[in-house]
Amino acid sequence: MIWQLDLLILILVVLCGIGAIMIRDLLGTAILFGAYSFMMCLLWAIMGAVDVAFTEASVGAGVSTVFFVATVYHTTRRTKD
Amino acid sequence: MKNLGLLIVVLVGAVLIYATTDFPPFGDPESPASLHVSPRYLENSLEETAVPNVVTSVLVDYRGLDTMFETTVVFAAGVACFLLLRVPRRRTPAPRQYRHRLTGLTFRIKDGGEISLPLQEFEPMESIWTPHDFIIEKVCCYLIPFIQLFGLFVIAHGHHSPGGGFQGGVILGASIILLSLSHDLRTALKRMGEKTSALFSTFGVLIYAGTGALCLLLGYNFLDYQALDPLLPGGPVMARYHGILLVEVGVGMAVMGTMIWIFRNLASRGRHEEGL
Amino acid sequence: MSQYYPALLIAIPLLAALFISASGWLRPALCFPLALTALGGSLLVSLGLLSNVIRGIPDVYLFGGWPPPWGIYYRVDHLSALVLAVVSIVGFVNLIAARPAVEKEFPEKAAPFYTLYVLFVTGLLGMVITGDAFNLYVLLEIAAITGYALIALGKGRAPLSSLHYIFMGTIGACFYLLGVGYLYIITGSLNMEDIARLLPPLYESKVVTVAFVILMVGIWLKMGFFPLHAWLPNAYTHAPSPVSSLVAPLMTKVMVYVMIRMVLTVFTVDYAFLVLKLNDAVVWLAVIAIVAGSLLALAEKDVKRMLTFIVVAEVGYMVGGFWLGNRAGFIGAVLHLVNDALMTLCLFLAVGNIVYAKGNSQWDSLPGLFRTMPWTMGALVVGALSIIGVPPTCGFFSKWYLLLGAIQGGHYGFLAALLFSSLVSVVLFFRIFEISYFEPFGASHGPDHGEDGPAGREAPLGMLVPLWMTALGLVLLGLYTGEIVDRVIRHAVPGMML
Amino acid sequence: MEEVLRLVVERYNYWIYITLMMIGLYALIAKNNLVKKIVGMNIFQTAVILFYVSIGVKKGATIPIIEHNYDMAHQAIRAADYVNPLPHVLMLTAIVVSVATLGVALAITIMVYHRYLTLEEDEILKQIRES
Repeated sequence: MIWQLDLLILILVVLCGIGAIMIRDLLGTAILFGAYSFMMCLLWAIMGAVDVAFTEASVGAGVSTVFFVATVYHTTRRTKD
Repeated sequence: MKNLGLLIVVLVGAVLIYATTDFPPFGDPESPASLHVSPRYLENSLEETAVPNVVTSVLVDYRGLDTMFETTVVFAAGVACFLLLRVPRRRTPAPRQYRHRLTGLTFRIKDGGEISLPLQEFEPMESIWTPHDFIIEKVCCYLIPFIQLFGLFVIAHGHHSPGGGFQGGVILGASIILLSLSHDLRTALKRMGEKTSALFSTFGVLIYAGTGALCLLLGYNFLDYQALDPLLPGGPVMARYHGILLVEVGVGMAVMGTMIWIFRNLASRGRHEEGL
Repeated sequence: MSQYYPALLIAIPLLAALFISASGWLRPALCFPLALTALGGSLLVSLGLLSNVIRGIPDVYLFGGWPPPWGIYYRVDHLSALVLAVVSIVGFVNLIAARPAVEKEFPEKAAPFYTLYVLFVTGLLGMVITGDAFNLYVLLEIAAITGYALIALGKGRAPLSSLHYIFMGTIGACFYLLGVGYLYIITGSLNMEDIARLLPPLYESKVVTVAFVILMVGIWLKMGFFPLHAWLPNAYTHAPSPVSSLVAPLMTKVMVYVMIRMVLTVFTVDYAFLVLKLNDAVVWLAVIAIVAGSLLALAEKDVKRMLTFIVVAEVGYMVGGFWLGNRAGFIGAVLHLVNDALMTLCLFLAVGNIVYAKGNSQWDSLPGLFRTMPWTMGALVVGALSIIGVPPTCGFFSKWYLLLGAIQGGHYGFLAALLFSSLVSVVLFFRIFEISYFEPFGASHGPDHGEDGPAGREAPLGMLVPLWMTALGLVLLGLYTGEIVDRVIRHAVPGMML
Repeated sequence: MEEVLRLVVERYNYWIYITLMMIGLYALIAKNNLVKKIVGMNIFQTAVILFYVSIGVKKGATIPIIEHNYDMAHQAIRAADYVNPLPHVLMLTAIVVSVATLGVALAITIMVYHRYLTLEEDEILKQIRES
């Protein structure tokens, strides 16, 4: 485990998380959430949890994001906060 | 609301930070979590189940009950989305629009009407129609079989490498979802109908729970795959190995069916006609 | 045979749920009979478990054949056998009553409805019987997800209420999971009894304290304990009536059971009552819950919504009774858990009948009900008397034990809250009876509503029979209180409280 | 000062999980948009998962797949050489539960949107009050 890489990804995770809830466009939220999940998956792969990382990559970054996009497609992109 | 939220958040954070000071240091091999229960899994997994990937053997064998209910949770979510969103099929289909591929003329077909010209020359148009991108369509056409092959590999090879029923099932499901994203929902529905995906998800869980019940019928405890010894070759340890494989296939089927099912209901708002 | 009971208890409804789902696609007429058979089967099994426990046969079931700290095991003792019986009885009786309403409100979705219904009961049964802290989380999520979906099926505001329930329920479940994680990091085990064995040397650790607090907050969120109850009234009011009569009696009671189980088995009574000394504070919280629940109920003009606030107050009874920390309080809390499940079921079933006949349960639709729906209103009276605590019904006895506990524990605030809440219940229910008995029918309706219009008929027999079974059950339970306390609950009282 | 710094550095994974949890909880309570709340809910859940995965880490250990030969022959296994697999197992379950919850929550969101034609909670509540 290279701690510099670990720290960088940890910071990116937090930034993606904050971005996902701050951005004023729901499609952007969905995409940033996908990025957040992917960073999380990298983090877990670094920590040796390969199975968890694999699941998160396919479930969190893959299917969840598609679900979000499908929902936004059928509702609206508008958000006030 | 914002201030209240901030207050609660800070309170929770403070409580958690307070506890963190008493945690064992991060990554300590001597922490209680690494010494009490888990060493047995690592040391005996190979002898007892013949599965080198300890996560798989713990997931499906030692703590198999958790995984059975986890698959049930996924199944329940699929049924829930169906229950909430699915709109019953209308008796008389709504008017549809077709575009003639060669001339670009648009026809509006009223309920129940038919087109007399050969159907290959037309493509259905949707109210929220987006032009299809040729490159994406073709690339996905070639990509999808390989994705599915990889999904099957992940399910079958979960004993020796990262992966297993869940991951493989999600990948298989994602391949069909990709088909409906790159083409349209109708094309994907033609390949795999709604009833198929629903039955896939039901029978997947049924394989898991049925394996457990089979062990019960053979006189062992629920989910004790050793009971499958008389039915499978290779002795009691390999019976566990094969039992795990059987269950992983069930999980894969259930997860694949459910992911497709949920996606369709979300993407078409339960109408299964047009959508993402 | 009897050694397989714990496995059968879970396996029968789970397999049946899958068959119901499949038959929805292949042969829809089979759905209801399958669901009935499944819940009937698990009812028989849970009664068998109860009788085993009374006869002193221990029931431990190892799943996958692995010994406890490594595998998952189910354990039945007096407390869990009693709650199992209650859960399966309520699930079964309510299923019979649900059929007419399902056929009227969403006939084409019967199959997924029954699938989720049976899965919900499976989840609750598993939560009661499991001996593994993480397995409890998974089962909790099964019950929660099916519950969210069933509640969202209602009309009007239901989806929004269900969404709020999802947010609150997920926070609760995650807090529970985090608490289990804190216990895991400090002990390295997930098995409840194993954790209890490893904890005593660690009582001083901040991690254990915080784990306890987080677990309790998570469980309280799920059960709707007063300051955390905000999701409960809306979710239960807007749900379709067969769902609210399923979720309202069961979810909160099972969460109370989980709280008791966590304190008794995982943290042990010594830690909760002697080391942390939180009991006084929690009882005061319960006092606030009871008073606030009763007062909020007074402000409502809809029978169903009023009942949901009564549920909030009743949760306060049980939490307070348990945290009094003495024998009478404990017996009162457990007895009230059993009684309240049946009382709430009776009241919600009666309201379900009114909604079935009238379309809603606002006060405007009450006048003349004693004339048009005498059987329903009769059962409502029995349920109301039980909630108030009138002697032949069971509500009296559990309240008696709770009062006794309050006096023994010297906690007069709790005593006052109990009496106040009974008084408020009298006001609440007699107001309803007054309107529905004395106000002439049709006063608030137009003249075109004749007396024998479609809106003024008694509910169908399929809904009346389960309702009256429950109402008679309330009286029987009251008559046999002594038996239940002697044979079951007395054995569940932890040694310290004697 | 050095003591505090050591505490911070030694457990930095735990600090990040608390931060993420606070972000998620804040979004869940204070945000007005329903989809944002659902995103917050997911961040909250992943934070708990991060915490569990952090429990399993052992310094100097490798992934929990036992090294073995083709015929399953292997050296004596030392548990300290492999990362603790139990938290991973639990978290696989938790991830799947979270995606199931997400599916149901999004389905209900679509229902809410088509009833009120907005995803903003205050606008929905205003519509309910007016009707």
